[in-house]
Amino acid sequence: MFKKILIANRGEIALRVMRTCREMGIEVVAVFSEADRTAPHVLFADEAYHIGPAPSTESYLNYAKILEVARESGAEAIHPGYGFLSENTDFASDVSKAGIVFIGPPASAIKIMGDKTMARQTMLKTQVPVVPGTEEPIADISKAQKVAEEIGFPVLIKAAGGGGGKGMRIVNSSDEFEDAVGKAERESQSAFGDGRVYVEKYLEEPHHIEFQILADTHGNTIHLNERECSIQRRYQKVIEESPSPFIDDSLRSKMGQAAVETAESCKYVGAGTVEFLVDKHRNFYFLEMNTRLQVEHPVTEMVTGIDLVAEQIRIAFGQPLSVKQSDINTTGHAIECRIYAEDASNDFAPSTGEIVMLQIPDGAGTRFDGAIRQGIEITPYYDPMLGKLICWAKDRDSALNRSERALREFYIGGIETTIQFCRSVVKHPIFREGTYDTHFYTNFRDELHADLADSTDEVLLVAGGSLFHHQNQIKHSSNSSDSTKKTRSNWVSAQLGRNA
Amino acid sequence: MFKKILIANRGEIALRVMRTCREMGIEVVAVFSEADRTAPHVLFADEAYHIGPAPSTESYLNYAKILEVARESGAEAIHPGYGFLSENTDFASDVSKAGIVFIGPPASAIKIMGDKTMARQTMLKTQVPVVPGTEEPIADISKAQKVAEEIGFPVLIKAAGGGGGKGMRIVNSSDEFEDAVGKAERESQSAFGDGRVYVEKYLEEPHHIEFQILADTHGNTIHLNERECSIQRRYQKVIEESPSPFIDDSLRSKMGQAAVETAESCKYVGAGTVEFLVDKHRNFYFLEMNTRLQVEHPVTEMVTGIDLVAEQIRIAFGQPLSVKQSDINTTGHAIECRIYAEDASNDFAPSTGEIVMLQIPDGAGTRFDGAIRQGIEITPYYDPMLGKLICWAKDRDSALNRSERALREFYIGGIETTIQFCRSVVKHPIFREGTYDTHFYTNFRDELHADLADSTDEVLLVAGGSLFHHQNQIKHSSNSSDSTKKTRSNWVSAQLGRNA
Amino acid sequence: MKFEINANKHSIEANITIDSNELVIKTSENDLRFEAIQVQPGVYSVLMNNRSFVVGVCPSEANRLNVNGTPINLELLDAVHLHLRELGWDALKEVKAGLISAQIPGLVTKIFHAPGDEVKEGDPLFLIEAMKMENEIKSPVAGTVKKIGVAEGQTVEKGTNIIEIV
Amino acid sequence: MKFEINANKHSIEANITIDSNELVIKTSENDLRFEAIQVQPGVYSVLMNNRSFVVGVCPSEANRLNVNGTPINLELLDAVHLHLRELGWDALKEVKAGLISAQIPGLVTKIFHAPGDEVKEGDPLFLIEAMKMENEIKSPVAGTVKKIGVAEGQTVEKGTNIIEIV
Repeated sequence: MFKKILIANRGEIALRVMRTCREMGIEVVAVFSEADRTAPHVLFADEAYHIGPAPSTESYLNYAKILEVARESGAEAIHPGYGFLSENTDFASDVSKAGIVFIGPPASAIKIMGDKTMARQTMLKTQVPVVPGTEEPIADISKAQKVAEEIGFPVLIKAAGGGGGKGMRIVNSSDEFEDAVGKAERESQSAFGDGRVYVEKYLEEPHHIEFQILADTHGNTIHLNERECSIQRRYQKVIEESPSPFIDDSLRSKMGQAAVETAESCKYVGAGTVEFLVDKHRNFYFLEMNTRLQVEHPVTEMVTGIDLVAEQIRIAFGQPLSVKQSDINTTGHAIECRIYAEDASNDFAPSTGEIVMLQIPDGAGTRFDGAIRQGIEITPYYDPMLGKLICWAKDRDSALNRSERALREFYIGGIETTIQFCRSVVKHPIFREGTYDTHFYTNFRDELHADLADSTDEVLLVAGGSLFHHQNQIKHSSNSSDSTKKTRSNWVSAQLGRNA
Repeated sequence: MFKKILIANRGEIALRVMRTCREMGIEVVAVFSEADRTAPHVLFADEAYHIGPAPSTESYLNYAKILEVARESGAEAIHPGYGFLSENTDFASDVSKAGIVFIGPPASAIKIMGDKTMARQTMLKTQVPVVPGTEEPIADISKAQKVAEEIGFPVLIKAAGGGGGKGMRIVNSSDEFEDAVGKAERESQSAFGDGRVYVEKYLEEPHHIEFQILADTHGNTIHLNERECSIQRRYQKVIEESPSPFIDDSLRSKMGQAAVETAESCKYVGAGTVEFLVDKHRNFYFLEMNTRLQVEHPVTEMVTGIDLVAEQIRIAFGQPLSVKQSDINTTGHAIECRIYAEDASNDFAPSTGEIVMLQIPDGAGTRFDGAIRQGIEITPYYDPMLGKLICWAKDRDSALNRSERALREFYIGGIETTIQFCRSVVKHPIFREGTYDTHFYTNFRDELHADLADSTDEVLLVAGGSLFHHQNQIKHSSNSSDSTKKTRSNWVSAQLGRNA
Repeated sequence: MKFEINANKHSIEANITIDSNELVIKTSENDLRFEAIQVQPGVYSVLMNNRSFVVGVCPSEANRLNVNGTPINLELLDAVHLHLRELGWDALKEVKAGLISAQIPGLVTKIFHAPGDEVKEGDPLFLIEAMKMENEIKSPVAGTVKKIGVAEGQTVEKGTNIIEIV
Repeated sequence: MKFEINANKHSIEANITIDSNELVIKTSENDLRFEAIQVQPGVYSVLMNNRSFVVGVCPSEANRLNVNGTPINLELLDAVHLHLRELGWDALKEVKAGLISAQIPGLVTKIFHAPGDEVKEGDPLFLIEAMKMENEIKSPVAGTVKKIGVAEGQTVEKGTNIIEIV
């Protein structure tokens, strides 16, 4: 087995990968930007290398520097996590050329599937159905607009070079089209260094359902069932679960087969995810294949008992899969809530600052994959995801109850987070029923955000708390009259912030 | 189902019970002493009542006050956790008399099994073998000494009124006997309000193995297999695991049967634990029955998937068990490490102070049942256990690797803890082999404590760190010369503390 | 001390007194008494009739609070504010029309207007990129752009004034 | 600055210099260079040749440290200490023979001696109860009890002097 692996990432996924490495007896090498000198992944690692300033283009995306660190540290393999360099073909092939193992698929598979246009063209040659749309990135805006009009609005504009909702825009009418393309292109450029976008048909009451696959270098490809990812906002997943309450065994088996066929079509090796859209008539369409570990992979781990990172590492080392398709069976139900440093009540605006108090939920069936600590500063430089709360229990109802309990127990003081928003979703009758689709957030947006402290008692309590805090600050201030003024004027400007 | 339950406890077990209550939709009422005003169980609860000053005799053991709170809050049931009032016959019957449900066995069963002498007498009427010893608490010291001499030294002196290693002493020779009885009596009095102790034969290379049982009010009694609890120090469990690497299926089945017979002999209802000593020839002896939830119950939960607190509550409400004996099967392997606020290198002396930094391990198969938070003060008033780290994996080797990883990742700054000691145990070849018995700690004591930072590099690193800290403090001090003096003199007195 | 408390749909007049850790809140309908203690800076454990709450104050916005993790926007107006309002001067409205500040820290990637431009309520004012997302800030008022505080490409802290509209 | 570093089996002479966050330690065999930064008061992240360590200092005992959670007892003697020792005065030994203090906070339940008693090394001196356990403190030296600092039944802080033996 490898003796040392470099993890070319930060945050929760760096820590997640390091945990499995250490359990396998493999030493871990961290890389960090100036903003991350005391980040949890640096403290966790056996070795840590400074690779540049805070902006990711100069650090976590600086792959020449990362390769240099791999050589210097003697790492035999690089795990890219998700995001950053995980789907960068050049990086994958340069790593291999340097005689270091890239823990991920071959560059050729990343190339095909990482570029959604090439992926579509490949899939059109298989039996797997695909969503109608442009087959090339948009070059000529008026031509693209014509295609969009043929497909019929609404259409989706999506990044050709990356996923995760970045560089994605929904367009409801022809006159919004050009503006939306511009925004999507700018966001894509910033997130992936690739500004190309394309157009796709928007389906009726669709479900976003994805299948986890594993393929080794010995010709074995299996799937590990589905994850239901229809709870999204800003085209980004918020809550995922497995199994999906929407699909049955027969559909599961058909889609699993299609996922395996997809992976085989590009000679895939490693862990990957085949995403499908399923409409209300249970027709499914290939959407894209993510050629990396997904954020939401833990829900699959919780119901199958398989460590996906350990499988990735074994595959990369040349070992065969530790399980066959017939070994895969799922136990119980798992739900993941993504916890972002965002103010849900203010259109999910990013929130930065110090975590002044932290109480992470724990107990039976409660897993938090995060990379935070009380006293740590959340900076504006990176993805706002603080971590993921995954709750497992013997059935869906128990998993929902456990998620509610854990979210209620979760306390992050000092910054705004999506904890409360996730609670609103988990408690929502339609979510509890399991009859939601990807329009859930749009349909119930107002209800979900209305879930605020609302009784007279609570309002009076909070008013008292506010005044107590105010006096507390005066007490602890050397100049009490100044502090009074400062707080009062804060109230006013804060009010502006809210209403603006 | 109950609508509201009072938890008559503090620390990790209060939180543990509250988590299940909340998942069952039951409101939770906390009680707290002056020292615990901002303790995690108070912040977690729906309601919280102050019940007295810090010493537990005036708060957590003040059962008149707790009953009053139960009435005032409208709690329909009381969960006592472990320790404190959990095995107090008077409390159990007073609760019932007040029309409140005691979540635990009937007072009659506590009386029989809680008093180890009565328990022995009861067990002597069954087919379950018992350990040779006195059958009555020690009244006449010279008579007791004679019995001890007949049994043959070493003998054990144990509290009649409680468990958990408190009030327990091992006596190697006749001339230590009287002194040891005195100490055991004083400790028992302080811990359980009952100073009675008795004498028992000490077995050869014994294993401490216990069986979890569940019994409902409908006449069903089942066992949930064993926990191996042979890793002890100061007669107190440190690490427990399930399954036991020592026993096989045939012995498991015989002992399980004996555990069920034990429970039935005292008409047991609820969750309980039957403890056995198993000698090197695989003879097993009934040791005692704990008529409450055990500290180490999570290892059973992790391998069986059954929530023992939920079962306790359902049984107390009058519902039948949710599982039959034939439903019980175990998956994988679980190991629990108890994390105490103790300085292992200084004979496990209690350590108090503020937790200045806290990083709790997490990730797949990693559960921490605790009640700590960064910034919290560990006081000298209560049991020094901070929490329990429970690691589950598909087999024993993987569970060991996971435990090692999690312990390495666990950081509690500001106080001394047993984290490092647990790491030494988990890494020890005899523990990894699974060939240990209850003498493990005594046999390998020196090796276990020798596991210190030891390379020249590490020593220089720490020396540099120490000096850096020193300068850092000077920098942050308003009077730098004073601060220098203070730190230097600290070094000297601290050195004394270490060597004394 | 007398206060007007505005939160969500509520507007309540109350008299609040604090004596050490004890708070008493009197309204026309209620007479609440509770005890508060700081857990961490800006985080308080509050017991109200033995009900346990955790109240958090946002460090950068004193009127953004949360109770047991549930957020609440609170306006607490004391006698001075109330008196000013009686005199016809609404401090909040006054300020509201003025400065548009960055609600999040980040990189200002685009400013859509120059001084002298007329804007309508809802018009996009500028784009700010933070945590890899582009956020469009719309005008809360109609008016004329008086001043632009920053240049495109500049990184700003939360609260930095970006545009003044009169 | 020159130091003698004593830890476990090691006794090393080293020259340590600190420049901002950079530390340089020179010994006869080594020339180490590393970078330290405070994570929380008393907790430092240290990178030594890119190896990552967390070094913690015990708040109450500055020579009790831990590295990645592994404890280490360290004696760091500077020029002043070294010079005193050369003159024949060993500060540590001097103090060691003197005061026996409470190593843990708790309740002193029993004191076995009165002033004037002779004690042998290893004789029990007193019992202290903390966290529900009774701890017996034995004498580290032989000598005569000079003074008893507390009474039975008294609660003491860590570090309180209990018995002086001469």
